[in-house]
Order: sequence, then C-alpha cells, then structure tokens
Amino acid sequence: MTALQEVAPRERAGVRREALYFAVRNGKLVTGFGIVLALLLLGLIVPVLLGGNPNEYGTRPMSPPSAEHWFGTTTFGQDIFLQFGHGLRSTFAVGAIGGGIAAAIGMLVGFVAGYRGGLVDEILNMLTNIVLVIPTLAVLLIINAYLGIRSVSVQGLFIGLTSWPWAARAIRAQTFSLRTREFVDLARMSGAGTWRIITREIAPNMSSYLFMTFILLFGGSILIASSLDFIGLGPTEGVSLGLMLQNANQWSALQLGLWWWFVPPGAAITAIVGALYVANVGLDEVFNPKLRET
Amino acid sequence: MRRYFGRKLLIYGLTFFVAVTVNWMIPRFMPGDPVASMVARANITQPAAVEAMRRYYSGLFGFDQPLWQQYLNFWAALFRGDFGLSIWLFPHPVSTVIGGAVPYTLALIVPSVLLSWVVGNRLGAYAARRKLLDNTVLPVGYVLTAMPYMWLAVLLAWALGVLAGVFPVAGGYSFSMRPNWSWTFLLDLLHHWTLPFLSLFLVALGGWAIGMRNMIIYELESDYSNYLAALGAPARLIRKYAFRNAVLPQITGLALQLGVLVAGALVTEIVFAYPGLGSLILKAIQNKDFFLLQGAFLFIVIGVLIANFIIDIVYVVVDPRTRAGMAGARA
Amino acid sequence: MMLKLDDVTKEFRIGAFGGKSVTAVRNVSFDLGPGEVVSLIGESGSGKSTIGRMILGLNPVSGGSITFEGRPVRAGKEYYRHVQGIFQDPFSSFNPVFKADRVFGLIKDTYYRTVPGEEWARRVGDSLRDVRLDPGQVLGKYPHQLSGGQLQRLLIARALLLDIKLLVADEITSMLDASTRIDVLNLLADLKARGLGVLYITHDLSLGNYLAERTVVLRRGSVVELGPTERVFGDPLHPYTRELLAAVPRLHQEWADATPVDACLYHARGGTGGLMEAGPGHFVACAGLGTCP
Amino acid sequence: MSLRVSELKVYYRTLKGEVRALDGLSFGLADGEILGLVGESGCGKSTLGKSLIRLDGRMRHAGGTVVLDGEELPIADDRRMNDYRFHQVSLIPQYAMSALNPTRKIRRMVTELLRSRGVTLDTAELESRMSQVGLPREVLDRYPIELSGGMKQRMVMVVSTLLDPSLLIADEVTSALDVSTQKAVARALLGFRDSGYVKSMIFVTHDLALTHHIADTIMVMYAGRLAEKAPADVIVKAPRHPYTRLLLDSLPEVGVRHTDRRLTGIAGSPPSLLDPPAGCRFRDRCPIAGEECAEDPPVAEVAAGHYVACWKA
Amino acid sequence: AACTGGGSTPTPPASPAQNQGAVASADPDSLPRNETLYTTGTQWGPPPNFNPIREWDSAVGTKGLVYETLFHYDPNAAKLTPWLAASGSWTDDTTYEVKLRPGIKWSDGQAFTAKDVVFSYELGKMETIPYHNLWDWLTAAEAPDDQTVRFTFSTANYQEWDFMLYSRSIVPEHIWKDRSESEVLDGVNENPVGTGAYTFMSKDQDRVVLRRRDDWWGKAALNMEPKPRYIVDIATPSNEVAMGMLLQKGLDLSNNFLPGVANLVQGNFGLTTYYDQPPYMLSANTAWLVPNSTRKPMDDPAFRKALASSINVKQIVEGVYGNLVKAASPTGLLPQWEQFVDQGVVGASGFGFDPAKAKKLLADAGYRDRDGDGYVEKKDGSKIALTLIVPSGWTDWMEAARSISASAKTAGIQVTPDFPDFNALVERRTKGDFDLLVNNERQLSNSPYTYYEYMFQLPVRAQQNTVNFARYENERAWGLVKQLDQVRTDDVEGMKKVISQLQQIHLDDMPIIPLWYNGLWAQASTSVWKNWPAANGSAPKTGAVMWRNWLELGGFETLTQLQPSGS
Ligand SMILES: Nc1ncnc2c1ncn2[C@@H]1O[C@H](COP(=O)(O)OP(=O)(O)OP(=O)(O)O)[C@@H](O)[C@H]1O
Ligand SMILES: Nc1ncnc2c1ncn2[C@@H]1O[C@H](COP(=O)(O)OP(=O)(O)OP(=O)(O)O)[C@@H](O)[C@H]1O
Ligand SMILES: [Mg+2]
Ligand SMILES: [Mg+2]
Ligand code: NI
Repeated sequence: MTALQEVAPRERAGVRREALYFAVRNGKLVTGFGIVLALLLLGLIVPVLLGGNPNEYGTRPMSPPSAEHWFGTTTFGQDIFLQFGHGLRSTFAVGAIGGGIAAAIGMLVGFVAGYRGGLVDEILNMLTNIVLVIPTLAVLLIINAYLGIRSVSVQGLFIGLTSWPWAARAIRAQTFSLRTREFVDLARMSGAGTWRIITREIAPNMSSYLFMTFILLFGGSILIASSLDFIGLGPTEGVSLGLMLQNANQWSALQLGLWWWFVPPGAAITAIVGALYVANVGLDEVFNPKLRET
Repeated sequence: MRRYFGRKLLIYGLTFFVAVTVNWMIPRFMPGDPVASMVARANITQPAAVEAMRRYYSGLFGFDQPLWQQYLNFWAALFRGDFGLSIWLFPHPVSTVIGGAVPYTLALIVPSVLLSWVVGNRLGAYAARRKLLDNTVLPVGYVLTAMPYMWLAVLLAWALGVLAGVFPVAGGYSFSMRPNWSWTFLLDLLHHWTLPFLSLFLVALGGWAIGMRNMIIYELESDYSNYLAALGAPARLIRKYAFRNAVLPQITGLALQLGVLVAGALVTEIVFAYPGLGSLILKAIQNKDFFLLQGAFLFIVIGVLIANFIIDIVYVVVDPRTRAGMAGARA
Repeated sequence: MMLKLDDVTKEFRIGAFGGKSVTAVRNVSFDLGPGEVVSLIGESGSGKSTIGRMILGLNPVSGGSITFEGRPVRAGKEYYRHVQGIFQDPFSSFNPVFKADRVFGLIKDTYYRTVPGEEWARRVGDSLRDVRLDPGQVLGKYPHQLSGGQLQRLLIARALLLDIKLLVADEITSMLDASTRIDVLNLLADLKARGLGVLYITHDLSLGNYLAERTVVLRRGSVVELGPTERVFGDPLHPYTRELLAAVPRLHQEWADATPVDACLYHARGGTGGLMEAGPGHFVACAGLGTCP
Repeated sequence: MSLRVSELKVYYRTLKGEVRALDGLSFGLADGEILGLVGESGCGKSTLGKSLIRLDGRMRHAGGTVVLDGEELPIADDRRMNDYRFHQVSLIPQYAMSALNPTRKIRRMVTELLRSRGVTLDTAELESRMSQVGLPREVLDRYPIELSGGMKQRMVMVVSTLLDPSLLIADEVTSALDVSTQKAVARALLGFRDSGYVKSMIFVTHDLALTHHIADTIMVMYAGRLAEKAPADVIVKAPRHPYTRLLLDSLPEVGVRHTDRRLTGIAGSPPSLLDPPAGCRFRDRCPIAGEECAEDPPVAEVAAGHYVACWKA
Repeated sequence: AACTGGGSTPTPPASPAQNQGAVASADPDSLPRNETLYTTGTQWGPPPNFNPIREWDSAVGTKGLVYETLFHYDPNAAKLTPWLAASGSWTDDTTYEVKLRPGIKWSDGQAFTAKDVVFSYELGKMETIPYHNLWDWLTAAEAPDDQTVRFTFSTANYQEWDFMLYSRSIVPEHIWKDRSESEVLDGVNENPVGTGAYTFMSKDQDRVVLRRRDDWWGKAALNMEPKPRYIVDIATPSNEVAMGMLLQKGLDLSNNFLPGVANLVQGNFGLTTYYDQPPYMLSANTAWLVPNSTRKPMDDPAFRKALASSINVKQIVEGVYGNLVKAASPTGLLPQWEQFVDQGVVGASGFGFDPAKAKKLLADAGYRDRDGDGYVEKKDGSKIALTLIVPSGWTDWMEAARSISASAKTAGIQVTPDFPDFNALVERRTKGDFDLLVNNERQLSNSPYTYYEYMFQLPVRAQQNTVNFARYENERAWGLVKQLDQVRTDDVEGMKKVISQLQQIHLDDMPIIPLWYNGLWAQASTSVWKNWPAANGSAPKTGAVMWRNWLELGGFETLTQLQPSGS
C-alpha cells in the first residue's frame, strides 16, 4: 500500500475546487496577478485616453511630474506617462509573443519528445541541448545586429525562437511521467491517435504546469527584450519600456536629475516580471500542497 | 561514466559545430559589406584608389574565394586560434583584441556567478520555513531577480557613483594608473570592479535565493526528512541534508542560467564602460565589425560550453545518483 | 486456441540511442482459450506486465509471435474491439481532469459513432448493471469521487461495451481493499462463465489460485512452471514455485520453509531444452541447480 | 504493561473541517508483545502510528493520553517529544524505500544521526545487527540507490532499532515487497523482538494473514475506533465482532477456488470520518445490526485479553 | 535625493566626488592628478594604431601631439601658423618653398630634415594613401638643402595646398623608408617616433596615455609648452558615461555630445563651455540634408527648395539639441567663414522655415495633393514617399530625422525616417541608393573651398565616396570651385567674388540643404585645470578639442594655455 493510497481516495476529493479555494486565498497569487493586471489595464487605457503620439515633442521639456504631466516630460518634452502607457503595451506584447512562441515550441518539442521517446526523443533532446547551451542573448545580439529589428513582434519572434529549450525540457520530463500513466494506455486501447492523446489526455493534465511555464517565459521575454532595447537593438518603431530606458540613459537622464524619466520604465519592468514570478510561486503553492504554509 | 561523458561531449561538439557554422554564415548572408565600410572610412576620393583599396581588403579578408573555401578556411583558421583581423580596430587580430577584454569579463562573471550562487542558496535555505525571514528574503529576492540588469546597474552607478561618489562609474582601473602588481593597483582594480560586480551579483542572488527556498521546502517535506524527524534528529541535521540535496538541482540550474548570466554581464559591462567583452561586442555591433563579433561570440560559446562541462563533472561528483544511474541499467 | 504466445521475447533498448538492452521476457509460450482464466504469477519485475502489454499491442514483441484467433496482434481499432485490458491502479487509469464516464465516450467516438445517444445511454446502463454498478451513482462523477472498486468496475463495464473476447487484467485488485477485491474477483468469475477469456496477472498467489484454470509461473522473464492450477499449487515441481508457495502467509498455517529439492526434477526426468511436460498439461523448466548440466 | 493508550483522539485539520482519524481509542500493550494492527484502508492505522511518535503539521491531538513505561508521552509537544523519539519510541515508516537520504553513504548518515542524538556509533553492534537481517557490511559504504527495496527496508529496520527502543512502530513495512522478501523481513522483525532490541512492537498492515504470523495480539480497527482486540489465534479462529468475521470471510487463500467456495466482500463503504454518524460506526454495513446499535458500543473485555466493541458480541 | 528638484538646474552631488587618482598618487605607477589631463570624446575603443597616415582611426594625438605638421591653422586669424616650417611662400605661381626650423630632432634623437618632409609628401604617390590625389597636380617635392623643401606644381591649387600644409603629418624617413605600401597604409606603427611635444607612454583597452617630452623643440622655438605632463585619453563607450565621469571630476575635458549639458553648465558643477549661453559650443561642421538629385522629384530644384523651406530647424535645435547647436545659415557656411557670406545673395535668395512658402513653391511647380491624403503627389500624379536615412544608433540624428519628417508633413511632403546600420547606410550613400540623408562630413578648414568641393565635385561617378552625395551635376559650379581653388589664399576679395557666385547657384538650385551647425563639443571641468577657452574675458579663444585633425586647428594651443587650478 503506497503513500498514494494513504491519502486517496477521500483526500483527492475536490482537488480542483481546493485549488480554486487556495488560489483566491493565496496572497502571492492574488497580488502578483493583481499588479500585472493593473499594469496591463494601464497599458490598454492610457494610450486610448490620452491619445496622441507618444514621441511627439512637447512644449515643456524636462519638467518634473506634475498634474499636467503625471510622470513628467523628457528632454524633448514628450509626455512620459503617455510613453509609459504605450511602452507597457509593447512590453506586454513582447512578453506575449515571445512567451507564446517559446511556449508553443517548447510544448511541441517537449510533448513529442516525451511521448514518442526513442530516436525522436534523442534527436529532439539533442536539439534542445544545443539551443540550451548556446548563449541565446549573444545569438540574439548577432541576429539583431545583422537583421535589424523593425518591430516589437519581430523582436518577440526572435526571443521566442531562442528561449524555449528549458521549457521543452521540463515539459518533456512531465510528459514522460504522464505517458506511463495508465489512462494513456486506456486511450490507446480506445483507438485514440498520438496527437489526440497528447492534446486531449496529456496536455490537460499539465495545464497548470504549462501555464506556469508560459508565465516564466513571458517574464523572461520581457527581460530579454529590455536588455536588447537597452543596448540599441530594440525595435526601431514604437515605444517600449526598454526603449524608454535606453533613451533616458542615452540622454543622460539620471545625470541630469531627470529621475522620472528613468525610474518608471525600469520599475514597471521589475514590477511586471516580479509580479509574474510571485504569481508563479503562488500557483505552485496552490497546486503543490507541500509548499503551502502550514 | 565514459558513455555519459561521451554523450555530453557529442552534444557539446555538435553545439560548437552549429555555433561556428551559424557564426560563419550570418555575416556572409546579411546585408552590408564590411569592405565597403572599411573603404568608406578612409577619406579617399580617387576612384582608382578606392578600387585598389577594395581589392586589397577583399583579398585580406579572403572574400575573393568561393564560399566553401571560405568556410573551410574559417575552420582551419579557428584551430590555429586565428579569428581574423578586426575591422574596427584594424589591423589588430581579433584574438588579441578579445584577449585584452576577456580577463575583465571573467573577473566579473566568475565571482558574481559563483558568489551569487553560494550566497543565494544559503540565503534561500535559511529563509525556507522560517516565517519572518521568508517574508523578507522572498520579496526582496523577487524584486532583485525581476530587475533588468542594466537598470539596477545604472541606478547603482548613479547613486553610489555620481551622487555619493564612493565608486567610480567607468573603466577597469583608474585612468591615472598603469597596470602593475602593486597593492594599490589591485585595490584600484577592486574599486572599479565593485559596482559592476554588485549589480550582477544582486540580480542573480535573488533568483538563486528563491529557487533554493522552493527547492528546500520540497526537501524538508520529503520522506527522508520526515524519517529523520521521527527519529528525533535535530532540525540542524535535517536542514543540512535537505540543503545538500536541494543544491543539486541548483547546480543544473546554474548550467541552465549560464547563458542568461553571461548576457547580463555583457549588458552590465556596457553600463559601467567596463573594458570587457560586453563593451567590445557593443562596439563591434555599432561598427559592423563582424570579425570581432564572430570572435567574441565564439569565445562566449566556448566559454559557456566549458563551464557547462565543468558543471556536468561537478554534478557527477556530488550526486551519487547520477553515478549509479550511469553504471546501472536504468536511472 | 484464441490466444497463442509462441516463443515470445521482449528486449527493451535503454541508454543513448538504444545502446544497451535488457531482456524482460524470454521465450515465453502459452495459450488461452475462450472462457478460460490463465493466471500469470511471478515476483516483481519478472515480466508479467510486459507480456500483458504485448498481448494488448501496447508494446511490440522483439521475437516470437503472439496470435489472436490465428492472426498476429495488430494494435488498432479492430483488435481492441475484441481484446481489452485493465491495469493495476484504477486511479491512474482515469484522466483525473475529466469525468469518469469519459472512458465510455472515448469508445463511442471510435466504435459507435453512429449509435444514437439514447441507445448508447441504454447500452452503458446495461453494461454498468452487468458489473453491479448503479448508473445513477457513478455517471457524471469525477474519478476522485468514486471508490477504487467502483472505478475498476467502470473499466470492466467499458470493456464489456465492446464485443470483447479476451481481457488482460494486470494486477487489477492489488490496490483494492480485501473486501472490494473479492467483489471484483467474483465479477471476473461471472464473466468467465459467459465465455470471456481472461489473462489474470498477479503476484498474489492466493488470488491467482482463486480464479484460474491454469497458472503460469514466471521468473526473470522465463516461464519456470506452467500447468493446471491445482497441479501447480498442489505439486509444484520447480524449486522457485515451491519457494513462492512457502512464502505466502496463510491464515491457518504456520510459515514453513520450502521443501528443499535435492535434484533438478527437469533433468532428473530427462528434460532436454525447452519446457518439459511432467504431467498432463503440467510443464516445468530446468531449475538451474548446481547439478544441472 | 508497557504501553497504555487511553481515549486517544487525533484529528486532521482540513478545509472542510476536522477528520476524526482517531476518535477515542484505548488499548494496552505489554512488554515483549507484538500487536498486529489491521483494518480497512483509512481506518486510522497510520494515524495511530504517527501519533505515538510524531504528529505531522496537520494533525491535532484532541484528547487522551499515551503512557509508555509509566511515563506519559507529551505527544502534542514536538519539542519535548524529541527526547523520547528513537530512544523510547521508534518507527519503521511506510515509506522505507525513500527514507534514507539519497546523497549520503549509509555509514555516514547513521553516524551523523546517532551523533546528533548524543550517541556514538558502535560499528560492531551495527554490523552484527545487519548480519542478523542478512545485510553484508559493505552495504554501509553504499548509497541508498545502490540497494534493492528489500535491502533498504531491512537497513531502515536496523537503523530504527539501534537505540533499543521500548516501542517500535512498523507501518506497512512489507506491503511493497514480494512474498519471499516479505517473509524474510517479517522474520527479521520477530528476531528483533526476540533479541530484545525492541521491547514491544505495533505492526501495522492490512494483511490479516501476515499479521497472524507475526503478532501475539491482533487489534482490528474500524473508522478510527477499536473494533476487536484479542490474541492472534483467537481473532482468526473465533472472532466476535461482525466486522472481523466478514473481513475473514473475504480473504482468499491458496487452495480456495471460487468454484469451490465463493467468498463474499463486505457491502457498502466505511463512513466519512469528517462527520462520523453517532452510534456504532459499522451499523450501516453490519448484517446483524439492531436497535441498540444506535448507541456507541463500549469496549468490553469478553474474555481474558479479548476486547470487542459490539453490542451483539 | 539631491536631484529631486527638477530638470532645469540639477544640483551637484551631495558629497563632492572623491578623486580616484588621489588614492594612488603616492604610487610611482600612477599619474599625479594635478599634472594629468583626462580627456575623452575622440576614441570609442582601444587605440587601434599609431599610424599618422590613418588619420581617421589612429590613436588620439598621433597627429598633433606625436607627429606634427609643417603648419598649424588658426581659424580666428584665418591664417597658417608656421610650425615645423619656419616659413613658407610661393616663389612663383607654381613653386612653393618651405624653410624648416633648425634644430628639430625626432624623438629618437635623429635630426629632422627636409628629406623627411619630401619623403612624407611622396608617400602620397602610393595609390591607396588618402592624399594620393595631391600628386595629380604636384609634380615634385625636392630638398635642395636640409632646411628647404621645394614643391613644384603643374596646377597650383592654392586653397587645397594650404590645407595640405597643415594636414599632412611628417614622418621620419629613416624609419619609414623601407615600409611597404600595405605597411604604410595598415601598419600599427607601434612605438611611433615623431617630432611632437608628447610621446605615447602606455595604452590599454580603454585609454592611451601620453607623456610630455621635455626636450620638445617648441619650448624654445615657439616659446610654448603644453601644461599637462600627462594626457590620458579615455575611450568612453557612450556619452552618458562620459557625463558621469565628468560629474565625478574624473575627467577634465569631454569632447562628447552631452545632451542636456546646458543644465549642468548653469548649475554649480564646475563645468565650462566656450559660451555660457546657447549655443555653448563653437561650431565644427554643418549638418546637411542631402537629396538624391538623380531621383524624382529631388531632381527638381523647385522641389528641393520647397523641401528646404519646410524644415523647422529651430525645433531641431531646441527640441533635439536643447540649444547646443545653432541653426545653419542658408549658405551653410560656418560662422568662422562669415566674411565669405554674400549678404546680398542671401537676402535675395535665402530661405527659412516657412511652410506656407513651401506649399506655394510646391503648388507652383505642379506638386499638388490630388488624392487628399495630406501629401502632395508628383506631377504625373504618382505618390511621393521619400525616405530619410540616418545611421541607426545616432540618437540625436534619429530624433532630428523624426522632427524633419514631422515638419515636412506640414508642408505636404511625405518623408519617412529610416535607420539603417551605419554600414548599410554608407553602402547606399556610395551607390546613390537613397532619397534623402543627413551628412556632415566636411569640417571647418582653412577655406570654404572644401565645402564647395564637397557640394559640387564632378564628375559624378557610379560610386561617390566622400563628396557630392547628392550627385548634383552643374559644370559651371564645378568650374567655379576649381577657379576658387586657384585663387591665392591671401586674396580674400578674389575668393569672395567666386564664392558669391557659388552661393547664388547653391541657393537657386539647393543641391544640398544646410540644417544646423554641429558644435565643437567641448565641456571642461575646472576642478584640476583652468583657463579653458571661453568667449568671455581673456580666456583663450581656441578650440578645446582632442579630435583628430583639430589639434592643428587650435587644440594644441589650448593645451599650452591651461593652468593648474590648484595654483
Ligand atoms: N518501458 C520499459 N523500458 C525498459 N525496461 C522496461 C520497460 N518496461 C519494463 N521494463 C523492464 O522489464 C522487466 C519486466 O517488467 P514488468 O513490468 O513486466 O514486470 P512485472 O512482472 O509486471 O513486475 P511488477 O510485479 O512489479 O508489476 C523489468 O526489469 C523492467 O525493468
Ligand atoms: N494529511 C491528512 N489530511 C487529512 N486527512 C487525512 C490525512 N491523512 C489521513 N487522513 C484521513 O485520516 C483517516 C485515517 O487515515 P490513516 O492514514 O490513518 O489510515 P490507514 O488506516 O493508515 O489507511 P491505509 O491502510 O490506507 O494506510 C483517513 O480517513 C484519511 O482520509
Ligand atoms: Mg507489473
Ligand atoms: Mg496507512
Ligand atoms: Ni536442471
């Protein structure tokens, strides 16, 4: 009689309801998602409400935060709050695109490798390992340097294409253990095909895990993008938080005392990514009772 | 054991091959002609002279050969440690240029990665399951890991460098100094190294602390911990065991994070004008010096591969399970 | 014979690019007819499940052949219409994120697309009642809301919905309570009476003995003894079988040490390669004692 | 009388309320006695085992006392309880397979564990005990993964009893093993008692037949309470509680074929311990239940050392 | 906490920054702070070479501090200052004779002679040497004696020759004579031997250190001595780092473009610039908007003029540069060349930002918005969609390009900024594959001739490397430029006459559009060195720059005027 049996079956009752119960009571989860949502909303609303071109020069350059310019203005008199709103959008976009693509590739590779096993697994594993050990930011630097990044989505694409390996590894390991579960055999004995088994049997079982993976990839993409932006390999069109940082730095915002130009974008990136991480740990606690505070 | 390392080496070999090939390909199939920029920089008007110069440089960089020949030459040169000539710092060989920068980068990366790993793990382990500490270490850890490297770096440079004036904001050592082995010089090196180190260290620290904290909670709840507790072993011993076991995944984590850490170091160097590879890469990008870029990239790849390999070895040494897994049939 | 295993061997490739291999099953031959229960007994890792999975087409054989009604096993829609399996852990046999009755839905999707909903519901109900489950009590619930016995019976009901002739039951009772266990065993006994062939895999000798006409004893992938259950249990010829039997705790009997065998019965009775028939339908393998050639 | 448990109540805190896993359990255990503890899954066997040595985070001691060798065990006080653990009370856990730190060689682990309890390792003694359970001394210089399940199980047995505890709790120690190993382990446990390494033992299992081979006394639990407790032979041959009888009836044995004798299970399932019904908890499944069963049956000593909690017994 | 007040005038750091050098001043290997000048803004990476032939990327001070030229040029007095030469004069229309100063020695102790000068100029006979084209009109350079060099010309291009006189480094023949062409062109020239006031002491990834030669000939001959015993030129990777160091007082002179520095000059940071009010800096060169005249509609002077009127340069000057630059005059001639601007021509044909006029010009020339998208179309009705390229990463220009695009829009011209990499831009510029670009490659010099050569040079070739990127073809203009070249440099009136005609052509045809004058970026800290050049008072009026080619234009003289602050 194993430990599994010890808590089963009564303990299992309401695993999902319990997850929800803990989810809404998990401070980390609620705070984390709260912050992310608030910033997302800000990004969605501000550009609509304020309107106008975020890069347009204003009449009062370098003014500190005031009622008129909530976050002050840049050297060129651009309204930082407006830029901030647009920047949030791009940042979320990069996170979503980069994280999404990485998650998609990671899932595809992870599922196929984990489920198929054998030679397919070996080959995919090798591919994963190769991409894993290549320092991706260096690759991104090179690719960006040569191709030039026009837009946020292209940037997201590149980030997505290089940041999936750890996700693939993790998903592969999960799939590997799920694959030996008997309901997979049962599905096969009901005539289900590989694809169906992966998508309909295995994936739903790791949905929380997949979601957490996506969150981490999302945050990671934002950080990578901000680094790229900062060293001048960001998109040439539009505004992003990383570009704001780059501009502020390039125009010596801190040295000139324009802290309001430099602090908000960095703080927002930190807040988004940090909140995502916090939410992730919250999720982890919800799904893994062992982590809960006793 | 042999098999395990053979396999690892195969992967590293393949990675290296792919990296080199990609590295060779990119500049050759991307827009922009390095020779043109070489020529353009010299202020010559004479078309004949321009042509002569163009021919001269094309020959110098070997662009006048068929592609496959260039590719083979590339490999051959690589094994001679010859990465070609830098365009930006013409006519210095890329290897010497990189050689000058590498000590700085290593001096930054190695201590910050190792120290942040060690300290972060201790901190995380210490915080786990201790309410008060957990509630302070954790949030700080999150904020630190979530910070973009350069943002923290710039803030530090501004606060501790410009405002407080405690640390210099640029350079590898005082501009008034000449490198020598005196204590004053070493102190000066340290003085300049502190801020970039600190920004790398802090960001990485947070990540490790959080990772460790979560890991060790799993370990503290594991069967062997429960068994020890049931036999009345003191918490100290249980934590010690849990720590040891929780550190193992962190070692793998170190390998996974290496690329990110290296990238962070590059960006940080740029902020502090630290004369390492990062600053070099930025300049190479800005100056379209792809020979230098290639060299730097290859250097990083080789460095990361070696580091990975070392981590692999360390892992095998410290985790008896891998050893047995390799000896026996099934892990 | 409905199911026939002929010299079946299974090697698993392990290690990088299948560099090494372990032989999980070695030259196993036996057969199984309709309405017959054969129990497969052996210690952990002896290859019982592997044989079951090969019969179910979940793992390919590496050598020898398995035929079902004269045709080699081909995993696929047609095959599974007649051959089904149930596994040890009822909880892991159900996808925890879906309702338990999804196992019926999966079958309908593949085999009974055209059956109208009502008709299908009726069939499911019938089949549930066959395994003595109240449809109202088990349908529409999540696996964790049902007991192990209910789940195992749901799985049997699912198999019954198909026109099955052979059921591979791999340790289906080892996770169940003593009292539920006996219910499930009795159910199998009833099905057998209706002509179903059952391959009953277990490491619990008392259970194997309860149902089966014939018993196959496996050790490290090879058959050591095979024969009618009462012969194998009553007159074990192979030292391993004896050891196993002696180790079984019995309620009304003290533990005894296995009666030592001084000579290999196989060789004593002139066995030469392969299994030797020691009695009617009772086969035994060489004991591999020091005295054996 | 070495162990005396009276009116022990231990509850689990859960979201939906408290699970009354042990709800007023009383029994005694004499020196040198092995008590076999049987019962359906979830009846509180492990809970009892844990209560006697270490409550886990969710468990709450809701009442009752445990007296060992004349001293009351402070089971609710983790800190004070520590003095008794290992020295007085010890445990062979259900999870023996994973109870050893995977990254320490066994010798080192044992040394460190003993040192932390203020004892120096007597290697000769350790090795002699190991050889008693058939473990070669080389095992000490191996890592746990290098041992088979049975070896690990036996190693844990040796470790747990090194300090000659007065009471040993063995929770389902054989259920993951095959019959032959199971036999060896069970015999080793008997040997430990006979060599005086442990004074008394609670042997938890769900296998009645196995218990019968080891235990002097068998206690049958049902839904957090005692159902019947009697010398082993008496339980097997002359059970008084209807639950015990039904349990025995559902046990197949080698030699029993369904064609010869069709065994029957117990219909229904045990009550939820979240909010257990008043009265006899077996009432709903009991074939002979009557009016009086609406009241809690007291534990009655129907014969010397034979306790039954049933109005009808 | 100190900087919460606002952006306009930040306050200095709370605690005065410690001087990093102080820690180590006792050490023999560290440079005494009060004798060392820290500069930056010229070099962006490790010193690549010390080869004075590679004027475009040699280490700071290679030419000017280590190697010297025959003359310097004083832009304020608009005349050549004899340097290695004691004097120079035209002995006839096509012969120029230079008398060298006696007693000059190379840093290796060998005597400096006329042979070295001849050798140096003859290096230009090599095809790949940048001044190779000098030999198109120079027939011979001879040394009749050790102190005399005689140059004989086929055509005497007086204007260009003056430029050559102060631009060409003189290298020692005894060291260079055996070098091959590729060595001369590409050699690193470690351990350079020059005549100059400094020698290279050390170099590293991010710096070169120069030490003063106490036996420099100029001390006696010119009665000049550069004050800093050591010069450390630092390669800062970016402007903001330079600004940080300047604020930390680890830097004495920054020749970087430091946006916002005006705030610091006004605050109490101990920073000075040439002017204490806009534009703060002297002007160094003109930024031009270059339309590709081989493409429609840029081939149409009317369109180009409309474009010129549509650009709000003031907004660039104020918005992008924060008044650190000056709007260019319609002629594009630097303020230093003010005397050559023909006010009459400018008054009649000049232009300024005037969207209405731009619209009118467009309409008159037939460019109308036919489809109502707010942008005018070509005369045949097809769309006009121009792309303005500036190098990616050149932030101020990128901002300026955005600004140009915005203001052109008000006049109805669609200009989209695009930021290709510098390399790609150079390639497109060379091949003529662009609509519009911004360029400033001609610097202040001895003569507007260099500007007009840049503007009008013919013939237009398939690849235009350094001049006439607009590919503007006007034989008359080119003729006038050549004519200007042959006007003696002391004949100011003669120059004005030709230049006035050129200005007329420029303003009528507008081949390239002057935008603003880039500054001679120089921000100095007075904490260690004082008496930096300034417009006010008795301060020197030279440029405070270490930029390549500028040491001869007053940069060196500035060094000789510095005074230690401590004294
Ligand atoms: N997928 C696999 N890959 C490699 N080896 C395997 C695989 N499946 C089983 N084996 C090996 O084959 C052997 C037989 O395993 P199998 O599961 O058939 O044993 P079993 O008799 O069913 O044991 P148990 O009683 O524990 O279920 C074992 O040694 C096992 O390790
Ligand atoms: N951590 C827990 N949280 C809540 N309830 C628990 C927990 N552990 C056990 N229980 C409940 O307590 C009751 C007794 O459990 P216990 O583990 O003692 O049973 P057991 O007799 O050992 O069963 P098994 O034979 O399965 O080991 C069960 O109803 C179980 O559901
Ligand atoms: Mg099995
Ligand atoms: Mg239990
Ligand atoms: Ni034999």
